[in-house]
Amino acid sequence: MWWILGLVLLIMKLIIVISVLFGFAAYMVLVERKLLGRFQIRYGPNRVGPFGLLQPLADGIKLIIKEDFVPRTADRLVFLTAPAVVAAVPLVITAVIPFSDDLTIGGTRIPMVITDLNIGMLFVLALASLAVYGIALGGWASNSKYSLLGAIRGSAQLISYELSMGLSLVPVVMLAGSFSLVDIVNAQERLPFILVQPVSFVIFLISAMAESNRIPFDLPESENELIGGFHTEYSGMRFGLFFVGEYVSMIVLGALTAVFFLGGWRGPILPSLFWFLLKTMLIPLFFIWTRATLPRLRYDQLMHLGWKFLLPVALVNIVVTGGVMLFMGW
Amino acid sequence: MAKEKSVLRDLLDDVMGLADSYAVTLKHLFRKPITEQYPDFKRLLPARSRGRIILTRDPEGEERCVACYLCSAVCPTDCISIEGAERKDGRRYPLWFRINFARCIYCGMCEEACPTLAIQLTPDFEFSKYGVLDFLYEKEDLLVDHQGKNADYDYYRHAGVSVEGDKGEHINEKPPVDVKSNLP
Amino acid sequence: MLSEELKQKLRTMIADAESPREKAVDVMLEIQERHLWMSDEAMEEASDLLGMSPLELDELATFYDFIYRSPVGNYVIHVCDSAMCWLEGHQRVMDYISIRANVPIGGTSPDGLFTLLPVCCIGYCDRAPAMVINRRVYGKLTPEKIDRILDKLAGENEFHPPE
Amino acid sequence: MPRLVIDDLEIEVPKGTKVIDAAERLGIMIPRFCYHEALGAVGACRMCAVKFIQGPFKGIQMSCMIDAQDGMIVSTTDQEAVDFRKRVIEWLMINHPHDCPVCDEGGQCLLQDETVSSGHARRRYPGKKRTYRNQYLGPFIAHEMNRCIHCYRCSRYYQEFSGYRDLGPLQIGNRLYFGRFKEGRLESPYSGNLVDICPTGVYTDIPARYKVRRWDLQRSPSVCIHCALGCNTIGNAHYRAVMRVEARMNPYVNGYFLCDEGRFGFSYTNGGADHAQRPWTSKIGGADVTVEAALAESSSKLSEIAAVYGPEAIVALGSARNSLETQSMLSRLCRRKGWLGPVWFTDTAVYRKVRSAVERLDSGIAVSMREIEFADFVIIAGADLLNEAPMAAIAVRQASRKNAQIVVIDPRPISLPFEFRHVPAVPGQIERCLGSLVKGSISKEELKGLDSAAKGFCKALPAKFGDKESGISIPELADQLMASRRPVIVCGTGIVSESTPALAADCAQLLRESGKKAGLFYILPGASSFSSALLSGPDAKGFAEILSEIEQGSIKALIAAESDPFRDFPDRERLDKALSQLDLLVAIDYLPTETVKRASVFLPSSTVFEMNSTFVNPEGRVQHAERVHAGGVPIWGAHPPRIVRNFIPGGDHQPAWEILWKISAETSVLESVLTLGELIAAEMPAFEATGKAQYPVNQARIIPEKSEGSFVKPKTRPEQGQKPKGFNLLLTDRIFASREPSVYADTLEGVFPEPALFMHSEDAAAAGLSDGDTVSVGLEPGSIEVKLSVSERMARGVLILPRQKGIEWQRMKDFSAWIALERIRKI
Repeated sequence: MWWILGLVLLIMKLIIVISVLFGFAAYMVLVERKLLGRFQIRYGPNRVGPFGLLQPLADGIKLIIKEDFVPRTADRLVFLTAPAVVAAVPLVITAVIPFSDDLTIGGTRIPMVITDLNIGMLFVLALASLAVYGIALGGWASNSKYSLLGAIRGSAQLISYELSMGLSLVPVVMLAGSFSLVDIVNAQERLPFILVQPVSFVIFLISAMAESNRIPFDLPESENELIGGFHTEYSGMRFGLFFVGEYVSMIVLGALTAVFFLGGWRGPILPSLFWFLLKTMLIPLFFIWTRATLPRLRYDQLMHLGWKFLLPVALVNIVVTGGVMLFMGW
Repeated sequence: MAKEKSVLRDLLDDVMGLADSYAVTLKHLFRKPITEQYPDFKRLLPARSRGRIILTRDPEGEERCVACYLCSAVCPTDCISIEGAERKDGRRYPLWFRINFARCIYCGMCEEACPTLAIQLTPDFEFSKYGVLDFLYEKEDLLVDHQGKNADYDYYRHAGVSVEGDKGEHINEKPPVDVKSNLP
Repeated sequence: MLSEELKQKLRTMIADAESPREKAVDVMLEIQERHLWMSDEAMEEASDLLGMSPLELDELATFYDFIYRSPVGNYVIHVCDSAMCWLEGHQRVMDYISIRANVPIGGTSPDGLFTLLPVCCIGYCDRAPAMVINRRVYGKLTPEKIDRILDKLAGENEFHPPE
Repeated sequence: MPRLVIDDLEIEVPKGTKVIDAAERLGIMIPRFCYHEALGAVGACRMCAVKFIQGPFKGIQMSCMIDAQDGMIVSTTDQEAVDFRKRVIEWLMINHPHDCPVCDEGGQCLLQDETVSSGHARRRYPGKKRTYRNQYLGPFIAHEMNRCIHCYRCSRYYQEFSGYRDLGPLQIGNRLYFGRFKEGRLESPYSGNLVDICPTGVYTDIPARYKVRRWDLQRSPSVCIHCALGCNTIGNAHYRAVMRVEARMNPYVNGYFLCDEGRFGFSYTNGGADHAQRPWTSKIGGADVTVEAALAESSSKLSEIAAVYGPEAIVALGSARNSLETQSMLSRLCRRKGWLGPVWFTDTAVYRKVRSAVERLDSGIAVSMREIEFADFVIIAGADLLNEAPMAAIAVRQASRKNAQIVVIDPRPISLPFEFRHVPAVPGQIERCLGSLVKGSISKEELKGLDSAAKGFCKALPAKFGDKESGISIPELADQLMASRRPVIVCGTGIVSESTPALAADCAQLLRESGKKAGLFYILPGASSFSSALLSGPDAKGFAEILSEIEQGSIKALIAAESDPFRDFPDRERLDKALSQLDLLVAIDYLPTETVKRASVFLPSSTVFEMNSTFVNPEGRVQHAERVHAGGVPIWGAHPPRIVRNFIPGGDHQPAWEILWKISAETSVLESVLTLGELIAAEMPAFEATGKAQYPVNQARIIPEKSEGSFVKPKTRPEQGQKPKGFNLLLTDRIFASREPSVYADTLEGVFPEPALFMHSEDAAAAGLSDGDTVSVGLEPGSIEVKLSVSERMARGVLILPRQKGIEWQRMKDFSAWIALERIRKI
C-alpha cells in the first residue's frame, strides 16, 4: 500500500506546488507593476480591490474573455500550442527543486521535493533550454516578420547564455560533488556557495536574466522595435500564457538560485519553507529592480557580453576553482 | 601592466556605474509618488489647455463666428465643415457648423486661425463616447453663451463692413466720406 | 427744376461747342449763378442737356472745388490754405471769419449768407493770406480788412436766396 | 524685336510690349493692381516697380509704363524695388479695412496675396481709417467701398472697355469714390466682370456671396452654353452645387470677360435655391423609378414600337444645347436604327439659315471675336448683338474704340455700348441695304480686277437703297467701307430672310476679292447650332412635318434629347394635341421643361458642369468643357444630414449620349467605333479633318480651307406680289430671358427684362397707342396681352415680340405673323 500513499503524496505535492506557483506568478505581475510604479515615483495599479490587490484577477478575467485571434496565414496548430510549451517548461523544472527540509509525519520522512533526481541539475539545464522552443515556434507560426525576428533573437540569445549558465554551475557541482539538487543544498550546510563562488553567482544571475527574457535582455519582445516580438500576433489567454510562462520561469529561476547559491531552504530559527520562499523571492525582486534601472542592451552588446565576457570568465572560474580545490585538497 | 590596469579600472567603473543606477532607482522606491489620483482628484487645467472646442459669443451676445472658413482650411484633419450665410443686416454667420470630434486632434490650429476669436478650445478633456456619430457636433452643440477666454473682443467693432449702425462707427475709423462735400 | 429760360440759354451755349461735353463745367457754373449749387435734380437736367450720363457730369462736379454739390450760402468764402498763405496766417483768418460771421469751417452761416471753405493755391502768394469770394480775390487780410469786406457783403446782399 | 534681360533671363518680345508683360512671358509675375492686359497701363498703383539696371532707363520705374527695349537689364528682386513695393503695400493698407474674414474676396484677393507676399503684417500708421458708404448696385454685384485701393480698374473696365456710363470715379484725392450717381442696378449686362477685375473685394459676386471660399471649390475649365459664342468659363462647384462661374481667358473668343447671363445664369444646374426645380430622378408616367427601370422601360417600348410599326415610327429630337457627343450619338442612332431625324431645329427656316451660314464659312473668311476687335469697319446685318450674343457686342466695341465705323442694319430698336449707325431696315430689306452698301464700296478699278463670278455678283447687287427716314446716307458709308482695310460682316440668323446668310458670305467674299482683309462672323441661335447644321443632311425634315406625321399616326414614339418643343414651337395647341397621340414620349433632360412633365419616360441627363462635353462655336472652334463636379442634389443651403449613404442623392444623371446609347439597346453602335472621338469623327467628317481625332479636342477649328458655295445671284428687288397688310410680328431673343438655361436660372430672376412689345412710335401714334400702354394682340388662335414700348430707333411696319419669360408667344401659329392694325387693341 506504500505506493498508493506515495502517489497521493506526489499528487498533493504537485497540486500544491503548481497552485502556489501560479498564485505567485499572478501576484508577481502585480508586485512588478506596483514596484515599477514606486521605482518611477507613481502608484502602480490601485483601482481593483484594496491597494489593487484584485488586479491579477481582473487581468485574468480580461485575458480570458478577450477574443482569441489567430492570424489567417498562421500555422494554426503550432500557433495554438506554442504558448503552452512556454508555460509548461518552467513548471516541469520545479519537479526537482527541494523547497524545504524533509517533513516528518508520524515517523515517516516525506522529502519536500517532488522527485529527487540524481541528475537534477542536468535535468534543469535541459529543460531550461526547452522553453525557447515555445518562443521560436510561436514566433515562426505567427507568420509575421516581427514575430519571426523576435523568435530568432530568442533562440540566439538562449544559445549564447545557456552556455555560460551551464559553465557557471560547474563549480557548484564540483563543490557539491553531486548533480542532485538536494545534495547541493545539503552541501551548503556550512557556507552558502554565494560566498564561495561569487563569480559563478554573478554569471548565473546574468544568464538567468537573459534566459527569462527580462530587461535588459528582452530583445525577443522589444516593444519599440519589434512591436512585441514573438507574441505580436497573440491575444487573449494565449498571450497570457506567455506571460505566465515568463513569471513562473522567473520564480523558478529564483528558486534555483536559492538552491544553487543561497543554501536552499537552510536558515536559522525560522521554518525552512519560509527561508526557501524568502530566498526564492529575492531574485525576482532583483529582476524587477533591474528592469526599473537598466535600459535594454543593443543586440551586438548582448552577444558581446555572452560570448566574449561571461563565457571566458566562467571558464577561468572553473579552472581556478579546480586549481584551488586541488591545492586545498577539498 | 598599465594596460591591464586600465582594463580593471574600466571594469570597476562599469560596476560602479551600474551600482549608481541601482542606487538611484532604489532611492526612488522610497519617495512619495507624484501621481495625481485622476478621477478622485481633478486638477484645474490652465485656460489655454486644449480640449473640447466651443463657439463663443461676442460681448453683445451675438455669435462671434462669421463663417470665414479659415478654421476648416487650416484644420489638418479636415474635421470642420461650415456653410456661411448672411443675416438680413449683413452680418455673417455659419448656417451650420460641424466638427467631427472623432477626427479632431485638438491641435488648436483652428483657434489660432480664427480672426474673430469665435472658435476656442476649452480645458474639457473628458470626452469619450460609445458611438462615432455621437462625436459629430453641430453648431447647437458647440455654441456657448459666454465669451470664452477673450471677454472684450468684438470683431465687428473692428471690421470695415458695418452691420446695423453706419460706416465709420467702428474702432479707429473716420466718418464716412461725403461724396458731395464742398470741402477740397 | 431749371427754368425754361435758363435751359434755353444753356442749349445755345452747348450748341456753340464742337462737342457738348466741353461745355460741361460752364453749364454747371451757369446753373450755379442762378441756383448757388448743383442739386441732384440740376445735375440730371444738365446732363440731359449735355448728352452725358449724370455720373459723368458728377465726376467733373465732384472733381472741381468751385462746383458745389452741397448747399452753400450766398457768398462762398474760399480761404487759401497753400504754403504761403498758411505761413502768413491762414488758420488765423479762418478762425476769425468763422467767429466773426458765425460760420463753421466747411459749413454755412445760419442766415445763409456765408459759406467758409479752404481752397488750395489761388496764385496770390505775393499778397498772402488771400481769399476768394464769388470770384473776387482779397489779399493781405487783416481782421480789420475782413470786417470791412464782410460788412460790405452783408450790406449789399443783392443775391436772392436760392429758388 | 527688342531683347532684354529680366532677372538674368533673356527674352525677345515684340516691339511695344510692356516690361511687365515681357516678365510674365518669362513666368515672372510682377505684382500689379491697376495694370491689366485688357485695360492697359495707367501707372496708378505704383505696385509694379522694378529696378532698371542698364538701358535707356535707370533706377526704380513702373514696369507697366515702360516698353521693352533693347539692352535693358531689369531686376524684379532688387532690394530697392522690393522695399519700394513693400512701402506701396503699406500705404495701400493704411485705409484697407480689417475685414478679410467677412470679405468674399478673401482667398482670391490680389491685395491679400501681395500684402502677404510683401511681408507687410503690422500697421505702423496710428491714424484712423477712411470709410465710405456703399451703394446698391443690383442683384449681381455687392459694393464695399471701404476696401478700395483706387486702382481705377473698375471704371476703366466699365466705361472704357465695356462702354457703359453709370459707374465711375467721383471726388478727388483721398476721397475718391467709385460708384453710381444714384444707387441702383448697374445698367451694363457685363457688370459681373467687375468682380473678376477688382483686385480686392470692392465688387463681389452676390449669387456666390459668402457661400464658399475659393480654396474649397472644385474648379474646371468649362464652356458657356447660354448663347452660341462659346465663351470660355471656369466652373466652380462645392457641396454638389455650382457656386459661381468665372471668365476664363481665351484670347480668340471672349478675352478676359463674360456677360452676366453666362456668368450668373448657372443656377439651373442646381435646381434653383431650393434644389427642387431640377428633375433629379427618372420617372415612368410621372412616378419616380430607378434609372435602370426607366432605361429598360424606354428601351423595351422602343423596340416594341419598332417591331410593330417599323423604325420610322420613332423620331428623335435634339436641340441647340446638346453637346457634340450627344449630337453625334443621336445622329448615329438615327442612321443605324432607321429612326426619323434627328431634328435639331423646330423652326425649319432657322435651320436652313444656319445651314447655309455654316456651309459658307471657310478659314479664309471666318473671323474670331478677337479679329472683330481689330476690324476697322463692322457691318452688323440682322443681328441684335446685345440680346443674341452679348460678348460679340463687347468685341465690336473694341473695334469701335479703335475708331472703326459700325453699321447696324436691323429693324429692332438696337442699343449697343458704342456709337453706331443704325439703318432700321425691315427684314426683307436687310439684304438690299447690305448689298448696296457693299456694292458702293467697290471702286471701278477694283471691279475691273475681279473675276467674272465676282463681277457678275457685284453687278447684280442692288445699286441704291433709299432710306431717307433713317437719315443715313448709304453712299457715305460705302465710301468709308471702301477706305477700310479690315471690314467684318456680322450676320444674324434670326429674323433675316433665308438667303441673307449666303448673301453676307458673298459680300464678304467680294470685299475680300477686292483686296480687303474682309471677315465674316455669324450669330447662330444656340450653343451647338454649328454642329447640328453640320450633322444634318440637306433634306432633313422640319419639326412641322414631323408634327403632321404624328397627327396622321405614322409616328408613335418621340425621343426628346435635351429638347423642349413646348418651348420652341409656336402653335402650343396643335403640339399639345399631337403629342398626346404618341405611344411613347421619352424625355432626356436636366431642365424642368414642359416636355419633361409630359414625358411617359423621363431620364435625367447631366449638365455641362457634370460631364465632359464638346461644343462648336460660330467660327467653327471646337471647345471642350471639362467636368466640374459629379453633381447630385446639392447639400448646400440646408443643414446636411447625418446619415451615411453609399450613393449620391440625385446622382442618377448621366450624359445624354450615354442614355441614348443605353436606351437604343444597340450594341453595334459602339462596335465599330471605340471612343467618343471616333464616334464624333465618324459622324462629322469635318471633325476628323482637324487632324486631331484624339478626343478631347480643344480649340481646333473645323471649317474648311475653302467653302464650296460661292456667289449666289442676289435678289435685286424686294419680293413684290401680295404683301400682307399690317405689321410683321417678329420673334426675337432677349438677354437674360429668352434662352433655355437662363429661363430656369433663378439667379437671373431679378434682372429679367419686363415683357414688352416694341413698335415704332409713328406706327403707335397712327394706331392711337402710346408708350407704356398694355395692349392685346390678336393672334391666331389666341391673343396675348403685353405692355407696349415705342421707339423711334426701329423699322416701321414691324412689331418686335421678345420670345421671353412672361410672354406666351406660343399662341402664334407660326414663327412670324402678319398682324392687322385693328387687331392691336389697347386695354
